[in-house]
Amino acid sequence: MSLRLNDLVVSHAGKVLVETGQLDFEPGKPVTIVGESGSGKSLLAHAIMGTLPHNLKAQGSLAVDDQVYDVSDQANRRRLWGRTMSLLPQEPVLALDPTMRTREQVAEGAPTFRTDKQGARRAADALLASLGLKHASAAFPHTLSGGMAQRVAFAAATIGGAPVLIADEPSKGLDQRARAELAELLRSHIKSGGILLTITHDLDLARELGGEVLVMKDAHVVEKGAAGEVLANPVHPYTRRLLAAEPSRWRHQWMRDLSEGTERADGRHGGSIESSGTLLVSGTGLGKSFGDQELFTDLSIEVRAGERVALSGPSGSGKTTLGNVLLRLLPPDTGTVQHSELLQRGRLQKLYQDPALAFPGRVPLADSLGDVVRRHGLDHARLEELMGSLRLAPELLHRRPGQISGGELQRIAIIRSMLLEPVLVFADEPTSRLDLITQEETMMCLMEQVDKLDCALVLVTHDDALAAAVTTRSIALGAPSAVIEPELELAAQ
Amino acid sequence: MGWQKMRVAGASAIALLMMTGCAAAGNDSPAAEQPLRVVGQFELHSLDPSTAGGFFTRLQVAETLVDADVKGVLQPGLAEKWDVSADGLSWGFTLRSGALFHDGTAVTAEAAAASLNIAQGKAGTPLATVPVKGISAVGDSVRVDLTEPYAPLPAVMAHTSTQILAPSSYGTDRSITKIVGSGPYRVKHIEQPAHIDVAAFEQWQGKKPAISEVTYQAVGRSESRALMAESAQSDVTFGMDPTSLQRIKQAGKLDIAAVTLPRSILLKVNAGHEMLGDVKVRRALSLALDREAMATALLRDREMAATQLFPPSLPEWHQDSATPLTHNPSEARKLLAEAGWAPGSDGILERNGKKFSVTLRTFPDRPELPILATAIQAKLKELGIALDVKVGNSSEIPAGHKDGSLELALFSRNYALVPDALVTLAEDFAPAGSDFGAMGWNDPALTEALNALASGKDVDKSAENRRKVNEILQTQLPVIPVAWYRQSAVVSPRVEGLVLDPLERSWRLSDLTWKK
Amino acid sequence: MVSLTTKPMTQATTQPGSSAGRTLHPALGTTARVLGRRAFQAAGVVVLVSTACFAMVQSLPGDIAFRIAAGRYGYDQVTAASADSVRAELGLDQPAWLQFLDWLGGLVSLNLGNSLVTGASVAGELGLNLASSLQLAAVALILALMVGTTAGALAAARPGGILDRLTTVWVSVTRALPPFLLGLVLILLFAVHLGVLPAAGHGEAKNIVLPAATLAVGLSGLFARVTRDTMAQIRQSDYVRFADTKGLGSWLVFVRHVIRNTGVTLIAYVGVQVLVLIEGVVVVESLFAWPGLGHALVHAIFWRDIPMIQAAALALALLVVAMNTLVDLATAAVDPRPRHKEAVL
Amino acid sequence: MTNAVAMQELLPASAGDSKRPKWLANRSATQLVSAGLLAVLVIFAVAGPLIWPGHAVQDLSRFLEAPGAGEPLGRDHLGRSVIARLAHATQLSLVMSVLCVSAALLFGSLAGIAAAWRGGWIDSVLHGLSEVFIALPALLVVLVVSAIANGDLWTLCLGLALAQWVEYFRMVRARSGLVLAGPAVEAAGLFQLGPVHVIRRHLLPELRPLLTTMATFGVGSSILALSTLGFVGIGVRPPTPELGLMITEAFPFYHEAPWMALAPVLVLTTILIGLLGLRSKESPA
Repeated sequence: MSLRLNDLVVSHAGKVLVETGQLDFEPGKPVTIVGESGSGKSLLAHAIMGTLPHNLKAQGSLAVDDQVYDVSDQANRRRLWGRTMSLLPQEPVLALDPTMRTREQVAEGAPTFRTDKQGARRAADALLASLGLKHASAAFPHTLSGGMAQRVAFAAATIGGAPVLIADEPSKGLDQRARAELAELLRSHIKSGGILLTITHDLDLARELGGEVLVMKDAHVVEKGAAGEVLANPVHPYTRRLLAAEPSRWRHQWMRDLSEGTERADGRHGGSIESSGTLLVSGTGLGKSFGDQELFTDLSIEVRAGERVALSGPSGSGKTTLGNVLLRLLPPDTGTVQHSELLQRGRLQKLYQDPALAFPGRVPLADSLGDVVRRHGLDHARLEELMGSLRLAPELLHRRPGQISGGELQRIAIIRSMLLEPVLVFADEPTSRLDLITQEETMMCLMEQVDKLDCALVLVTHDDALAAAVTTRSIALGAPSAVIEPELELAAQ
Repeated sequence: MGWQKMRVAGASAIALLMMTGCAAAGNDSPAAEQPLRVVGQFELHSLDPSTAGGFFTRLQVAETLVDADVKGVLQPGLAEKWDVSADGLSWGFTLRSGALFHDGTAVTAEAAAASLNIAQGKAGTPLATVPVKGISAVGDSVRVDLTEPYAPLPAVMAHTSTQILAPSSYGTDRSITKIVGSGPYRVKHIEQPAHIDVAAFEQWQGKKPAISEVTYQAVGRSESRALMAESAQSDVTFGMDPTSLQRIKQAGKLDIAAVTLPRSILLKVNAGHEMLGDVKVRRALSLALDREAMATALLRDREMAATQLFPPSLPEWHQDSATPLTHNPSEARKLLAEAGWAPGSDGILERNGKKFSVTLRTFPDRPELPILATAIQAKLKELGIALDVKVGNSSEIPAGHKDGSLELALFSRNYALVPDALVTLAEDFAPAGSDFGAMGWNDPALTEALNALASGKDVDKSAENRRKVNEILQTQLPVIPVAWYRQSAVVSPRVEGLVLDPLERSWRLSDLTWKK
Repeated sequence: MVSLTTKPMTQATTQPGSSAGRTLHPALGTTARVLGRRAFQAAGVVVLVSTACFAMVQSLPGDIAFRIAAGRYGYDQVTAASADSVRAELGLDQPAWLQFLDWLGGLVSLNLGNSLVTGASVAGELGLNLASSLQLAAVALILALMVGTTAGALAAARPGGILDRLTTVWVSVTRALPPFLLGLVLILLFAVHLGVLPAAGHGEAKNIVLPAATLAVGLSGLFARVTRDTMAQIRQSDYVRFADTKGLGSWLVFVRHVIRNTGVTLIAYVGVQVLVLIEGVVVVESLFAWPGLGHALVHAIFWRDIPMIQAAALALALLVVAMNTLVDLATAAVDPRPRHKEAVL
Repeated sequence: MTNAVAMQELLPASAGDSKRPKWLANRSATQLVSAGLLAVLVIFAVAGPLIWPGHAVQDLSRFLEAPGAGEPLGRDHLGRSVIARLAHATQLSLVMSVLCVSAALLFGSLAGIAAAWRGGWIDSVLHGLSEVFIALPALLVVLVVSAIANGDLWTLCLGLALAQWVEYFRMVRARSGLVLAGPAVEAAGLFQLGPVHVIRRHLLPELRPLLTTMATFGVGSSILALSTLGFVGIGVRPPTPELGLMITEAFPFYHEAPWMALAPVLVLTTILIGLLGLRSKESPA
């Protein structure tokens, strides 16, 4: 089984989006393409699969064993779907039909489905059981967690026995535990002699998969080589920049390095375990459950001025809920929360995971920010100054939230929260949807302001490296999310 | 490959749709044994003769003691002959021998008397207004004793509310549960309010009807009835509105039977009203009406323009010599000026500060009434009289008469509910007035003439009394006649021999035959 | 009109603490809850509607006794005498609340009383009206569904194609034509000129074709519109594209995924349209002389036949509750997701 | 893999070309045509009655006269000028439907926002009220009110508004509930921004497109409801002209005087098509 892609060019109205020379894929050797969104890596995968959007023009040819397919005609590879090539979807929870049980959705991918439905269902049950989902085969998608849905999607994509598996951003939105399981699955496909092409912006996943890595930027492959080589000491400057953007490698001025206890320019001694600042928020004996699912009980937390605390834990373990309880936006089932009066008059702020939802959707940003400025009688110059220091063009404010990129909008959210010189900022996974480089830039903007105002920060994240880089104290929440996973350990041996 | 499949599915769905369409068509050719389909506007709301709207006498299911021919002359019905005692206080109606009810039981005097006693107890029927002492059975004849002489009693005995039903028709509490009459047709199936099937009665004494089965279907809108007639879905269609009638006449595919009824469309005036009490004003209102134009444009029948209250179809009462009512707006304005009305700033007549603005009540059940009211409204506006037309329930008119709030009302009045018009006239123009008659007006000479006619004493002076009644009504105008009435029915060419009864008593379906 | 804002629930990646992997079909749990809630609502509706309806009828102008007499004796034979005898017989001069209590008492023993005009039992008369209305609504609905969904599906297959534009034109034309005009045109065409179908009346099977067609034309436009929009949206959804790449072939994908998900949206829509149909067919019923509920209600109000009005209003109200229950159950059966956005009626 | 993601990579948000004024920029051709149609009708409704004032003037001798020099649309069965009646009828129908829709919309939206915002007993009271109106057959409400109105225009208008307010209430309540529970309003709270800001920036911009769509439908269905009342015979009182009544009156003359029936039908259909066309593409059915 061999797969060769030669001279692929994908363009839209004359603008080239993807351009590659010759790419070879052999069984047993995974190929991973990394790069930021907009680099065209996703389009390359779709070009191979034949699922490009209609308004894009593609040239080049794809050789599958001895059969050569012209890439410009999307339909010719329809026959290969499921049998020779299969695509692991990006958002697994969305890619499962909400009204159909998981067993059915996996069984329909089986080659014998059309003729022998019962046989296909038995095969599906067996495959799901082998993935530790035996009890979930009759469940409906809305009851599955992110990780489980990913494994169901993997089962559905691979039951057809297609040797070539293309995974498009499989780890998006998964926490560390689920990502490790995913890497395990993809490696099992390689061990069984299949060809694997993975598209991701997650460098850790690329390292775990090994094999060959291609780095793409602005439609071209800027570097290619063995994973160990490219991801440890890269040659191309862009790759070096990309690696430097990983939180574990951050070296920023505002970082409080616990071990060194370095004197900082402004002379204040940072990093002591028990900061001496005044008590801002104290929660005692907090307990909250969601429906019949208990999130946390008898939890006591204190946040003092100038402190930087991380709330970490797997997805679904109640981090955001705890945050809302601490901000008194959500009443706890048990326990009480005290706020110091320093937090009055808007000096307690919150940053959201999806900034687009934090702004009124149909109103230009200038109006939203203007209202805050007018309400608190601030000096308009402060807004311009913040826009400058966060390197944002002023006319961005004339657009609506939906019309600017996620990274830029999050920075405007940061500006808005800094207008009132807050004493405590609660950031709920502010950068989990961003690419590495954009994440770094956004966190820099946030932390520079936090550092300047010496304001307290509570950061919710499931990325331990980010937590370690930014915060001094971390509170891990909840056992592994609910009861779903235990069987997995058994199956994995 | 999927796309073709979808097109196949779409095509099959549409084909299925077409099939249901034509399968429903089937063949529609009328086999000889098809029932005669009659369509009318009246709905059957109760089986009780007093409120059944004459359905069962029109369908010749039930008979009355006395019958009447198309000219209104009384004929023997269930009673062969009838006679009155010298003092006019007791009448005897001898029954036809051998008459049978549809349940096979014989028609006896006791059964007839029982039916009449029940009918006499019901309010709102002509029999209730007759001064009756008692009704009893004597041998094979029915005896009716009166408290005072009442000449038109036989005519009252021809009214549909006095139909004779078999004892088995009555339930325990004397209410009617089913209709068992003695006529040529018997009831096969009733589905209230809109569907009745009747079939020929096997043991009927007289000539067996040529058409053995009849179905009656009530259809509310006149346009729908017209369309049913045109699409040969009904053989005899009653209650045709003027315009559809004209369309069918021009098309020429269907026959039309018509007869002028003893019914007039009139304007009831509250003579006790401060503005309308003055006879000059009433004459002015009458002069303002352009009856020829209204009859031609709205009723599509020039001769229906009323010159007096009684139409030609009431020959005894209609006076050719009476001075006809004319259309003369200038004369009307002069009369109004004489009555003290002068046009105000907005063109509406005023008299010592009060504007001449009155309300006219009418109802939509007869489609031509609201249109005539709108025409009258425009004509009165030309004189400066502001007329507010209220189209509501017909009961607003008697309710307005009772509480005195009525000013003007437009409706049509049938003077031959009972074959002798005197009965209705005596009631309508009684001194105290009546719901559909005079209001706040009476004339001693008129009352005296009516009583003379009712007593039936000096028969030779009755023609003179009738002329006097007509002349008083024509000059005093307690009610202002607007138009007369011509009933029409559309008949399919498959049927022959339909003669319309001016008294609307019977549709005489037993005389009809299929065209050979 | 109806604006449907139900969108298939998009899942946030981190589903907060849902109890995963319940094997029991969720609909069984919801059925009991839905029935319970609806039964309670039905009881509430019975009381509320009858009180509101009685209050409204009492505030109608005109003397009730006279109106009923007009209904009984015929519109030009009604007299003050007959009105007084009716008032005495029916006890209409009792205070309103006493009459209402009598009616409620009767309702408890499931006796809807007799019609003041015809004297016949209201339940019997209403039964016929309700049956024929439901019959007409059902046939119209099936016709509209067949035509509407097929046209919608074909249009959605090629968004922007000729069929799609044709459907849009068909939708706006059918929505703009007043029903009584459409009815007249159909009668002229099929009954008068072609003589294929009866113009009006009730009784044989042929009579239902034209009135049902009149209703179905307007309705098919609506269904075509909804089907086209929903299907076009679903075709773009992730699970349909994933099903494609599993190698299912477009027909299997269409049958197994597209139709089922479109059904979820359509069911709620059909439920609403049935109600609009039953209430809105007054015009078609009067044009085709169809003894439906709307027609009966118009007469009942015209004659102030109180028990009939109360019973008809009650029947319609309970129909609303029944229809909502049916929609809830059907949606729960097809779509297992626990909390569905409230379909805005 | 999703199309949306792929597309997003390609086209960074464009600010819309600046050539055409903003409100014209994103209006499709059908919307412009419909707006044109409606404008013509509104002009006809305003100017018509002034040009042909005498809608009630009758000339029975010229009944059902064909369209000619003097009378562009001929005369009806009572010899009245059809064009005059049509102008007055269009004016009446438009004014009445717009009035009753705005009444329904105003009351429904205010109740909806109050219910969503205050919650608690206000919400349950208003919700209960809407349940009653949903349960009460709209047909009964309209029939009873028009029986009370006995042809009086304002009460008829009230009746139609009563039958329609529930739709607006339920939509506004549901949609404002979602917005008020959303993070944007939560953030505004943290900035101590008061209710005025929330309504002006969060609620109104979100509700406006939906309300306009429902309103255009509302006007269309009110005109149809009014004409249905006319057809069943309990509509406006003579001689007031109304589209539904004119169609009902012209009904029997469709053979003899087709123009008399065609004119009101054409106007009614144009209004409805115009209103339907105004609806922007992506809003609900």
